[in-house]
Amino acid sequence: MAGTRMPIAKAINEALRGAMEDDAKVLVMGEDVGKLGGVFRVTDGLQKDFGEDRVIDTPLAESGIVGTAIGLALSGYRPVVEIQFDGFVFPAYDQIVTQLAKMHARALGKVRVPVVIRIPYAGGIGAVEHHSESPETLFAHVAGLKCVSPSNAADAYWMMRQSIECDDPVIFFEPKRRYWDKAEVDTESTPGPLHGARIARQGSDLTLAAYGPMVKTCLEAANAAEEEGSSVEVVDMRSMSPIDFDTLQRSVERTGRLVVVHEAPVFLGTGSEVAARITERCFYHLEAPVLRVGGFHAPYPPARLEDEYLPGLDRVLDAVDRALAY
Amino acid sequence: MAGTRMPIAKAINEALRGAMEDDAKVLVMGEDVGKLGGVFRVTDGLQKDFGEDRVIDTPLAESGIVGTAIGLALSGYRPVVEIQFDGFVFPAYDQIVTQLAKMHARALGKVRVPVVIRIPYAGGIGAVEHHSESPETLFAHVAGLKCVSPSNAADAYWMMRQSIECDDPVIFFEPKRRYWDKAEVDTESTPGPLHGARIARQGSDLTLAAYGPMVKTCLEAANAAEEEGSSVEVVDMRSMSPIDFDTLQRSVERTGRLVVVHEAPVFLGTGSEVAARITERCFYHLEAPVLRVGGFHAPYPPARLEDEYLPGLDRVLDAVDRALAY
Amino acid sequence: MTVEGTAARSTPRRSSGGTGKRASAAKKASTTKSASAAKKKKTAAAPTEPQLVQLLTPEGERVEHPDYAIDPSPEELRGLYRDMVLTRRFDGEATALQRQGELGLWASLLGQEAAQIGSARALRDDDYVFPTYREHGVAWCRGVDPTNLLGMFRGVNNGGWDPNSNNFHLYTIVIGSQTLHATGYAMGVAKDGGDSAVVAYFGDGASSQGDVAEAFTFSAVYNAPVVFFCQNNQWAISEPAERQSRVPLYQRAAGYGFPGVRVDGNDVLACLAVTKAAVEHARSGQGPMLVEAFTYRMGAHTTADDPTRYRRAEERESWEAKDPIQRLRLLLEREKLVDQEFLDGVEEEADALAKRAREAVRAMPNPDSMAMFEHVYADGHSLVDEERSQYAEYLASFATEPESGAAAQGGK
Amino acid sequence: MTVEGTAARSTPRRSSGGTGKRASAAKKASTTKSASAAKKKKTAAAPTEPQLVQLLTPEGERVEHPDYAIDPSPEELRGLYRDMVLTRRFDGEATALQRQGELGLWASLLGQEAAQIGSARALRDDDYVFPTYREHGVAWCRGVDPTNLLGMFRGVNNGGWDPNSNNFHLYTIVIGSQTLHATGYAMGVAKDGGDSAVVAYFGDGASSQGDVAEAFTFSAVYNAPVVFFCQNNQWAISEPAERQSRVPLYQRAAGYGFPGVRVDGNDVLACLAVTKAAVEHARSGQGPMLVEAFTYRMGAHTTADDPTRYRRAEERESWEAKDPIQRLRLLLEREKLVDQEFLDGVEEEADALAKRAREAVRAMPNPDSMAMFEHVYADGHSLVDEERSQYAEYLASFATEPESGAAAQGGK
Ligand SMILES: Cc1ncc(C[n+]2csc(CCOP(=O)(O)OP(=O)(O)O)c2C)c(N)n1
Ligand SMILES: Cc1ncc(C[n+]2csc(CCOP(=O)(O)OP(=O)(O)O)c2C)c(N)n1
Ligand SMILES: [Mg+2]
Ligand SMILES: [Mg+2]
Repeated sequence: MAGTRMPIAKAINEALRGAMEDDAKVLVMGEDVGKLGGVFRVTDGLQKDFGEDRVIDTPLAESGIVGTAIGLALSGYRPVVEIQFDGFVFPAYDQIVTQLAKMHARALGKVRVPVVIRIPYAGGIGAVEHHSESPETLFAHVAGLKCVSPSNAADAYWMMRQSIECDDPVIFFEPKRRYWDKAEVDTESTPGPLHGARIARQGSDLTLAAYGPMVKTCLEAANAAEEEGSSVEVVDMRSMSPIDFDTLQRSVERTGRLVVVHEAPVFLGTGSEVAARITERCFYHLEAPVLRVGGFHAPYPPARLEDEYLPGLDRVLDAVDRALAY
Repeated sequence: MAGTRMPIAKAINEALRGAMEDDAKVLVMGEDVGKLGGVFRVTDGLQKDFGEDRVIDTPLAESGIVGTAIGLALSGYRPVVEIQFDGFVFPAYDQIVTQLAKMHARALGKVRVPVVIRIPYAGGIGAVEHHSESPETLFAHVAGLKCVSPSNAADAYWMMRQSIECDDPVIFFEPKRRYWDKAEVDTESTPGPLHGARIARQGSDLTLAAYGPMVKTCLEAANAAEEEGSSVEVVDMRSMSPIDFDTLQRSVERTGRLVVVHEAPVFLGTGSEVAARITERCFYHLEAPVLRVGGFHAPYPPARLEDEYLPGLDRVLDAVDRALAY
Repeated sequence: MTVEGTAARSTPRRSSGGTGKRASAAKKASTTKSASAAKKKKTAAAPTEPQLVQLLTPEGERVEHPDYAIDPSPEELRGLYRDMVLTRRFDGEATALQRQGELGLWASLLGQEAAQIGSARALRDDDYVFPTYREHGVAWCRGVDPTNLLGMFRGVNNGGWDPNSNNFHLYTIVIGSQTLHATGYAMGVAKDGGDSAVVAYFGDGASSQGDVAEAFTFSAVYNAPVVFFCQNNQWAISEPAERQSRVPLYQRAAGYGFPGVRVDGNDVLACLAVTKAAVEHARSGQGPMLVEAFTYRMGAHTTADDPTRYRRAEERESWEAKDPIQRLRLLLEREKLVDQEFLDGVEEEADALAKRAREAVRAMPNPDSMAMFEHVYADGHSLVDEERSQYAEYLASFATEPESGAAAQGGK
Repeated sequence: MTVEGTAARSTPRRSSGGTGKRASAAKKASTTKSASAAKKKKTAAAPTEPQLVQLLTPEGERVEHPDYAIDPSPEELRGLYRDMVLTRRFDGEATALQRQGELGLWASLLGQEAAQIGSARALRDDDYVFPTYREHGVAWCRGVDPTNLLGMFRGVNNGGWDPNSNNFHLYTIVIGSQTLHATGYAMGVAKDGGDSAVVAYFGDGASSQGDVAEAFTFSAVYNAPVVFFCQNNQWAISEPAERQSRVPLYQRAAGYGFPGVRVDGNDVLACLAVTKAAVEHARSGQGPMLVEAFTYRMGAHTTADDPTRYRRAEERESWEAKDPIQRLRLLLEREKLVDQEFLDGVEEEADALAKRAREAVRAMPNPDSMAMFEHVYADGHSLVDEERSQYAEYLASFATEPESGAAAQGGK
């Protein structure tokens, strides 16, 4: 398997398969994850190979899915739960926030609830309402949860393996519009830490920070900026809780400028926390305020408007220009 | 009624009563709001005076409460919903986020859903788990909702009246530990705008920004600082969505320093957005990074630890000192 | 009854209050159905289901049911036929439009025409309907311009009609949510003293959502005039109805204290009769009722779905013999209630409707960029104002900037 | 059976797999209860409720029930008596401790001793219990040190015991949530091939929560070995059970495809017998079952509540005649199964337990400041680490700073 080129969706599929092979306690559950293999086919073939007892089609009830996953975790299992689309996680929100996130602390460490919640998230696929949202703030703000999002197939594979191995609940945000982006995945290599950021591209004039689907956009923006003579560093944050502020700080100490990009609304988005904390850490290094590019304070718009709503190359470059102009 | 001294709980009660008298479409609903008058007695006497048809004890199901309130609003009513405690709003979160917040936009403005959701929130009353939380980020991040929190009885009265009159859904955060704090309430006066911040105390060296229960703490801190020779301005933000950044900006342009205080966890708390935006707006005015004082990234602790967890005078002053030391 | 749904409405849609018909106290609700019925078999033919109310057999023969008598006029029967044919044609055209790239997605109602037309034709104008996302036939009966349904599937809006013009709420995608809205709306109707009813549509899959259970609880406790109309089309995307319940769904009502009944969902007359009874139940102050229309999703879940991955072709084929349109046509022909002219007329109307849908879709403009900032709030919000003007400025910068700088080389 | 709950346990608590007893397919579940039962009257005396299983009358007389035979030994009967008396005494002491300011709050089980002791004594050690926040009697039977229950009410922790030591999960405050955890746990037990059962406790108010309905759905669909034990104590804080349902709650089960039964919740023998049957039902692969224990909350909702605002004193008084302890004592005395020495011994034990509780509470230390950063994550989290060390530094600054500066004049 080492060094195979595959898309993100397949990498996650391989990670699930590998985890299920290595540990009989790993379960996959959700709506349509069985015969159908999930609406994005991320769980394709797993039920065939591991049976209905380990790849479980559930009733159509997200609170029930997460609530029973918690019970399964308490009984020794490691459920990996699929929420079909970002906008459908909210019926499960109570179970996630009041139970899953707190149970380990409530029990003073006596129980563990290693549940992974997979959420295909964010936009760009021209879908109807509720199918394109980026709700990561609503989970990252909650203590007890960990939130990650891979930007490429190799990370998708390893971060899923690590999330399943993690004894804490992990909300695993899958950048659905990048599901088919391919990259080399080496399943024998030794991965970096799950919550460490990665310098995706080096640069000296400004740092672009992003995660999940926006990493690609930022890399493209960095290339475009280069043609104009600006050297832009791109940090793939990979984790929204915890955030690897050390890597961001080191980068900003070198570049002096930071723009954070995500699809989620700017107001109280991940970028607000990055801006606040990096400004505190790098007050004397920053030559411009930390700028943010993201969604607007409006419901995700109908598909024909999503290109306007989503941060694209132009909007990222506009912010880069503004930051460089300080 | 003009110019009566009353506690916050009573002021809200009076506001509900006044709104129900003025508009037969205003309803009060929730768990135990009827005969009992709510666990904090905020709805005391309303059922007796307005009947069971307008002050409605509901089944114990928060999603049902908010979901039916939406239906009632669609049929022309203006329901004011009580969530018994902050930690119990999450079963209703799906209805709030996917339906209540978006319905007006979804219908291109053709319907309105004027629902007020009252949430007694935040800590300081020595309660058991789930009874002391500050989840405002989880609502303020969501477009379509408005979020406010009064710090005193006069605001409590008027902000409730204005929230009920507002055609948008309003999440009304009531600072439960201040329920018994008294102030003059003039029910004949003309209130300022619902979402405008208020300079609660003038000062020139540093701005403290807070809302709800922390305003009092900040005023005390400002007094303490004065004794040490620092002139601290206190801004009562009053609204967390939208935030009155103009008032904050003007204050910071004068003082050059800002500390934001709230009970909610700092990470992605309201302070992160204030820090990010004010830094952007006042980049050349700030003599120190915007500092934040708030809850930790941990579940709200058991009651015997809440004084450690909550921002108190000492922690606020510590941040003031640190900001002044820049 | 069969006037094309696009006809303008001039009368107010809310029933007037004070009819006194609605008893204030809940009458004792009961169901005669035993909870110990045999476990439902997915592919069981409708006639072998003992509790299934049927008035028209797949062979087009009228049968009687003691509780649900109905005697539709020839005019009404022809109207039902026309409704179903036009709805099916419109639906087929929408599927085609999706294939041609004019729509991003389409959720077909193929096979569920009888359930939708039968139930919707049982309603008065002042009743109110809360649909899911597949109720194109109901929308038709409510008088919603069918082309308006296409907007959200094309991606130009999230619901393109005024819910109050036809007492037909917007499509709701989050499964089950609308059952609570319907219950609340019905509570409002009751408070107003009106005697109109509210109908909440939902699916077999939706029956598992906590919201639906809470809607049952609230409606029973408040005795709200709401009819829960469940189209059990046997599938929730790839999951058969057995994944949601091990007993027939209509039985759930009894445990909440109101009647539930299962009707042949491919029998338009039975759906009409049973829904009429349920709506009457609601109007007369007896509170909620659950109708389970036992039907079948003949097509894919949506155009994005591939049912060959999870169900056998034979299953679908077996349901073709129970086609809702075919059986009504057999009746009409046997009883000589239609002639070729009528049938041709309906076909022509269907062609015209399809053409109109096609043209309307192609003419649908993309919304203006700035539209995304509209209607976020009814009373305004300073952050939206700020972002709107910043974005307008940003857009304007492209217009004024010459062919240089970052903007020029961008392009999403 | 009546060994004080604090006895150490040495055996593993999970049943071993592979007993083969659990059938893999769901057996057809059924209930013989008609869903058309008359609307429940809140104050109806237990004996007039037709479906109520009763084995011991309020007068202390044994009665037979065809489906729920039980023949407890004198030893067992004495044990049940002792359990109830000790539980009530402990509960009363906790209420007193709250009044004295030692606890912040207490949720009394007064009146519900039979429901809790009867049901809990039907369980094996390897069964697993998911309680609400009022199951002090169940905790007692599971062997949880009663003083451990006091921690969360004193505010020193959110649950002071190891759930896996006694197969008794932490108290759950968010109403209804635990029913899904129980269902999931039971799914796990079934997957392991074990034959232990899981019991989810919840209240009449909780029955309205969507989570409970979803637990019914999941447990039925997966045929999970879980018993839903609803203590219908007639009140959810100030709301009578009619605000939650217009028909008896046990009837809800049938609509989800499993049996429901109502038992006299003040009759410890009936609760024991019915729960035994329900647990056996689960063990033998027949899936979930709902038991509604019809009982009464004799006290306030919690010490923070004032029931005089919403219910008449007579209601409570009428229930005093049905006291669960009294009726068992009448039986024991009539049948001469106890002598004064035994009764005195139990009283002495009760005194000792109360004393121990009092002393334990007073000795409970406040947690260390830094404890709030512990156990947020099992595998660590850099933000928690950062905040922990910043806070430690902040605290240290008080120690090193002399009597000057901001810190000195503070004081929360
Ligand atoms: C809360 C929620 N979860 C998941 C989905 C994704 N989803 C859309 S339709 C569907 C199946 C619905 O089945 P059913 O209720 O039977 O209605 P049908 O599509 O058969 O008409 C699912 C799972 C959703 N829309 N909402
Ligand atoms: C989700 C949620 N909503 C509200 C509450 C507040 N609350 C605590 S107990 C209670 C009533 C519970 O009634 P019931 O289920 O009958 O249990 P009982 O207290 O009678 O044992 C309420 C409303 C809560 N704990 N959780
Ligand atoms: Mg279906
Ligand atoms: Mg109760």
